[in-house]
Amino acid sequence: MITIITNRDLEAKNSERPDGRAYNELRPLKIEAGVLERADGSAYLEFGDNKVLAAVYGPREFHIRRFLKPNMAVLRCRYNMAPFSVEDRKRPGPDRRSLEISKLTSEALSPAVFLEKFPRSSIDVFIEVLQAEGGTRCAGITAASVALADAGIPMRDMVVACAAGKANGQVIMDLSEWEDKEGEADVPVAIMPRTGEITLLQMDGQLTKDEFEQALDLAKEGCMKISEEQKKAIKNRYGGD
Amino acid sequence: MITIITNRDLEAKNSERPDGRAYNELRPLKIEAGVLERADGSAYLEFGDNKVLAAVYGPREFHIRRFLKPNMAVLRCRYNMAPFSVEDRKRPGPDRRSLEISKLTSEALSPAVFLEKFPRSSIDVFIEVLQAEGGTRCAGITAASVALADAGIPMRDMVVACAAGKANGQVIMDLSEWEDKEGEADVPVAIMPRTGEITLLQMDGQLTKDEFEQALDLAKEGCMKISEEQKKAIKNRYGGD
Amino acid sequence: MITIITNRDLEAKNSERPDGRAYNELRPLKIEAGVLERADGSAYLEFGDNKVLAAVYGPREFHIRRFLKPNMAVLRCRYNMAPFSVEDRKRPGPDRRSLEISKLTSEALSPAVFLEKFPRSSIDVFIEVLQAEGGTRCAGITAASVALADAGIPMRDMVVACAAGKANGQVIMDLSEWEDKEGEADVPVAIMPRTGEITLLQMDGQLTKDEFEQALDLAKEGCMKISEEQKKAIKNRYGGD
Amino acid sequence: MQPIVPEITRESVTNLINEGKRADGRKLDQYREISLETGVIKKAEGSARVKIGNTQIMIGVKSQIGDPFPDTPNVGVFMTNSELLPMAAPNFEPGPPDERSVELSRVTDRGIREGKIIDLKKLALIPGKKVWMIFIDMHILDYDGNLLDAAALGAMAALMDAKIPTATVKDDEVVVDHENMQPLPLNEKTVMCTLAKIGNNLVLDPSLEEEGIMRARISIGVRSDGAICSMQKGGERPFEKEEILKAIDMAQEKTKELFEYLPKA
Amino acid sequence: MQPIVPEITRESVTNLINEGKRADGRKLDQYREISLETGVIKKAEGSARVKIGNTQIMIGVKSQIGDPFPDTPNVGVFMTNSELLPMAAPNFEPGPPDERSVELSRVTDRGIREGKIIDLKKLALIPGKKVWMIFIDMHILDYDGNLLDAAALGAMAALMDAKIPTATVKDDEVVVDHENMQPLPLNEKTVMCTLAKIGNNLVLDPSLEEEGIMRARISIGVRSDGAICSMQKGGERPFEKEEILKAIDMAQEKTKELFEYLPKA
Amino acid sequence: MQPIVPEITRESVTNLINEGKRADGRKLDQYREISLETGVIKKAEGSARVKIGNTQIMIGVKSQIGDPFPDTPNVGVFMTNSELLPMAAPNFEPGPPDERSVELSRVTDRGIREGKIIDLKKLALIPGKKVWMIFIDMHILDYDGNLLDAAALGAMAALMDAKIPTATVKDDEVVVDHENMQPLPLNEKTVMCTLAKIGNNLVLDPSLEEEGIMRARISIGVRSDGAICSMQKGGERPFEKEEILKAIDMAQEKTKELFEYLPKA
Repeated sequence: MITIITNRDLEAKNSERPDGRAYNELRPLKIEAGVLERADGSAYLEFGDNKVLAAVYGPREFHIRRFLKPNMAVLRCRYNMAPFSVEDRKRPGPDRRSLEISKLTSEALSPAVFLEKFPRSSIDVFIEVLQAEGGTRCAGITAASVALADAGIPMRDMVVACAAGKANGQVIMDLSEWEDKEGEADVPVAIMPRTGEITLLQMDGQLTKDEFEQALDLAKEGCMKISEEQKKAIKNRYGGD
Repeated sequence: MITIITNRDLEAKNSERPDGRAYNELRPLKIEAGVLERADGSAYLEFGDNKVLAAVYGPREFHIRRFLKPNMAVLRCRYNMAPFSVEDRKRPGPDRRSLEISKLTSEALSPAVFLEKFPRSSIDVFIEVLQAEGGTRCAGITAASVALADAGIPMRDMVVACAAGKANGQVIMDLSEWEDKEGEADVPVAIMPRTGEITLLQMDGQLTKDEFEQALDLAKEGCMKISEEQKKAIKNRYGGD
Repeated sequence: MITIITNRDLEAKNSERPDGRAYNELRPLKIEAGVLERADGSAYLEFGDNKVLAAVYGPREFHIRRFLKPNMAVLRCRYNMAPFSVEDRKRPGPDRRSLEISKLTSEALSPAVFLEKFPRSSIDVFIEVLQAEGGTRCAGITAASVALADAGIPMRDMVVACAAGKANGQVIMDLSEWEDKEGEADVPVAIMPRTGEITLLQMDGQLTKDEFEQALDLAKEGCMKISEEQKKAIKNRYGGD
Repeated sequence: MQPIVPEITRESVTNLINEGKRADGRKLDQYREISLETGVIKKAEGSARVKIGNTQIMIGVKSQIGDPFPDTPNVGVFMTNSELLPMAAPNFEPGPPDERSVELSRVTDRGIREGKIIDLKKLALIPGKKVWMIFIDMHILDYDGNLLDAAALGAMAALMDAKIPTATVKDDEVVVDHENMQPLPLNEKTVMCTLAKIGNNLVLDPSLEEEGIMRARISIGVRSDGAICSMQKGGERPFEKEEILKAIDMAQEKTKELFEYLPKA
Repeated sequence: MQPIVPEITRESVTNLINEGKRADGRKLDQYREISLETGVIKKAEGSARVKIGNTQIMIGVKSQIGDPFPDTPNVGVFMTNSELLPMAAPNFEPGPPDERSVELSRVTDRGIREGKIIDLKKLALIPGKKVWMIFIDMHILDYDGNLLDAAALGAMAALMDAKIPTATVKDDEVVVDHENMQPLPLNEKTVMCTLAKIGNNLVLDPSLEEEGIMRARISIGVRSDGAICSMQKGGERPFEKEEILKAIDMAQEKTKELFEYLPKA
Repeated sequence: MQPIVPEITRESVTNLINEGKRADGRKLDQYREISLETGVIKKAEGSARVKIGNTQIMIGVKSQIGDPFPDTPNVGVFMTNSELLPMAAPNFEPGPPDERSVELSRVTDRGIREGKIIDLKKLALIPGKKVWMIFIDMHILDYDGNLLDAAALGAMAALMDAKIPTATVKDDEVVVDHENMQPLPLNEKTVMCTLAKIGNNLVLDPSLEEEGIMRARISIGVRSDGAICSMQKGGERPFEKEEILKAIDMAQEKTKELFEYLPKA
């Protein structure tokens, strides 16, 4: 049920990254689908030292009348960090960062889901970061897609996310926590891998347009690799080849 | 309307309790029913230096649709301490302790009330601790029962509560604040006196099974004494013999 | 669209007020109606260094069933201070002071509005203090009346507010921030100018009955002057003479 | 918020008042029965239980040492809080103070603060660093109208009842001596008198039913030296100036009765 | 709160239990499969993932240096928190802890606190000024009944797993050495055993379905020396004394099994 | 959240845009009228009132001395807050910031923070103990679309307008001299440019109506040296890579216009 990627051998070693990775090398990745009993769908993901759990409930009746949509389902997300997931204990409950990521995650996943099939319903996605080591919003989106698939929610594609950025003057794939904090720029990206369309895009730091384009390409390359692991996780859960 | 128990003469003086009570001696107790105008039922209780007021509203229409029960009433409790009831001023509003006691109080009272007679309704019990001196949850339950009776709520029995515990190596009835804090264990108990059935039971500290059983018996013995005072308070309010 | 009052020449100079005003002299005043696009009505007011914005929405459907009135509209007010409006940054969100002023503002405006014409509706008044320099509750009421008129809400009269008080032993009109803080008493007043009826009245400090009556008269005199400027603001917005 | 009063009750109560009578037999300028007990909560530094008719409030005063407000570094801190307990009326909800409760606290607070009742300077310990903080907490137990007068009377009584520890400063450290308790430094006394406008009459101390039909109310805080120290209009209808002046006369007269209930200094 | 169980299920489950059998094939006094892993969260000072059947909790222990509580200046601070995550059950809502979550935290906390499991005196650094604060955070991931036993077991395991930095005091300054981590000072171990009353039987470790129909539940915390250190009745029906005594016997017997899952000290 | 736009409006607006035209007569790459005033709030250290079309934001900068964050002890603190006031749109509710307001604050904050606009090191006073805290509060007065660009422009202007007291450190005490005010230490300038995708076109500075029908939006923060310093996609439909690159070109071109509105340094 567990898959490990170490694509360290895929590329030449021209790296000066602190953890020894090549510029276009992902951290080790494991994805497992169907890890919770109660949720309609779930997935557990380890990505480097990130440990993320995603669960899906729905489509189900949406009881907050003010927010329901008469012609489609509302995809709601709650991204949350466990108090013990970070160096200094985080106070429980939502903060501004998690509210923003929840909104972006919802927007990143919505384009792939056939929401119009479920009017007046909600599809609820819960993401719990159990351990954080840089890139948790991307890890959360990637895990949530697998959980949506595990829940049998009809989708156009399985959204996948990966960051790229710049650190030590080099444009690199999949920033670690250290590279995120100390680096020059961070570009989290989510795509629908079939079409390459972008459903999440943020940037902070300082980049030229060319550097940004390189980072975007690297992020999409990372997404494509991770996408394979998402599919394997679903296959491992449900069989088929 | 006011009754005082000092059962100091009922037992031999073998005590080393700081307030001079025997191991199975209650603090002085007063209960008065029907002390508030607006509430459907109310009771005021002094137990040692505890001063507790309980009020009941209902059965009344329950307007929180999500929580109502189609086949019975919901008995809701709110246990609250006045800011001036304790040594260091308490911030107003519920805290974790009062939330837990509110839940336990509701569970302690519910078995005695014919909730099934009032579908889709709520019966609301409000307990205000005006002065706290050890044993307020038991005092609150005892007062609330009298308030329920005063409100004319049909009941199988009048629940009554009393703690026992261990301090200075001795198993004792009705711990004072000092004995609760400095002692080895605390066992709050509520019973329905007609059957002796237990509707509240907690324990913390360290006890052997034998000590626990002694404490449970002492608590029930205390309950039976207090129960007489509850009945007198109702009689004083409504006459009868 | 902007009007300035400096009635410095209207009275003899017998003043010892720090800003040089006569005892019955208002601070410079500007009122402009219709300053916001989205709101149904709005007004901007500068009064000395006070800068206040008021906006009105409604009458509109009132979706909080518990508070709606079957035979009339509910006039709701929210008085709020911007974090940057005062010397020391104010934490965003309501505090006890703003809750009280919101209630009083609603009570000050309600007598003038034909609420009975709009059953089951709300009329929502929002007051934002952008800069505070003493007398913001009166400035807010004055601006809100203009915003209500701008929204086309039918009214018996246009409520207007002005404070008077006592500082340096003298009863004076329209206290500045300094006079409010350092002075002996503050008497904010709102009236319906056609009848002179009082819809807001507060006092704090220490006054004899005679001093209070002088202050009340001065406040009403200030109200009458400000009322003229309210009318001009509406005329400037809608023409007519 | 107020219980809705049927139109027929409104009319009959108003008619009665127009004739100078009230439903409970009182005169227009008469308080209901008042009772005031102090020293009822031993764990509080000061306390009072006040009843006006069936309206009942328990008030506790607590003290603690804390930091002064940055803009008033050399005076003690004083805070007034009230809770409209859900036990006090069928329509009071648990939760953070609503606007009625906030108004009650703030009007009571202003009467004491603006009347200079407490000598806050004497509550400073280390200027700019440590001062006494005095908390008045008002627990509304039973609500049968006219909370403002009951709160003001009870709060004043609880302050007069209060004894706080003696605190001395040695080497920038505060030494608190619980063995030697002393009264709060009070300059003056204040109480409050509320009149409701029903029809075109002013009636003193409105009952719950009268509050339900009143057009407006005016509450006037008076010091024992006769000075007016706070005033608050409430309600959704206006007053005329003459009514306010008449109310002040009645308040200055009637507060004399209220001062009689306070402990003798 | 509990899922509503159809009457027919209630009857069939009760009948089965009356015959000494359970829907999932367990004996009345048998736990579901238990798994316990420690050291799963590197960023936490201690951690454990516990499963009892499908109920799953992730627990992290964090330490930080802070101020002691004023009334206990010379001992460390210890806090237990739990979150019933909305992912764990379809009817769990996001938001501040509700009464179930508060009860879960507090019962777990009392077992550890009143059982004197942690030597809190050793967590004082500068008496009255600086102490270690130990946080136990319990993240409920999957809710399939009997949270109390899972929480108590997992919290105990996470405490045993925890390593905190060595802190020394020099010239009234605390020096924290992250290079030298050391275990928490623990005196004892405790776990908890919950029995549900269904019909007139006591069944161990109620499943979600059994919780839905149980009349009451009793949870008993036991130390490894056999002492009872906490107890909590739940549910809306009463117990008889004999049932409680029987439950204590079962708990003292069954907690021996639970202690086997804990890391060997 | 967005007002629902009738299908027929959606079609007509989209068709118009497909022809390179907009409902309000603008070109696809044209801003609405912009106005920017600074120094409008004397009580704030810096302030700006910005309008883009009818969208209007009042921004204030306040400074105070406080403690640094533990993980960045040697730099000043900088916080951005926004309130979507209920006066600004019929569907804005009072209450704590919702996710739109949080996104607005955070995107504005990141542009300034990640663009290294403020020299935060110069805002440290006593390393590890006392630093300047700079608050940017954005009060949304009127909402007619494209808050992000207005907020970024206004925040930058308010920072450039700000004068804070001179603070010096003597014997570990901070001395604040309000007589000598000085500008905030700024390294650079940044503004933001937002493009909406409607049909298959990118349109600059979407109006409220256009926001109601847009498929997605991309906001790009650009420094005056041309570097991209922040980016945020919004909306529930995807972008293609080419669209993003085209948007960057447009942003780098159009932000030059926006910089013209800022005060000259």
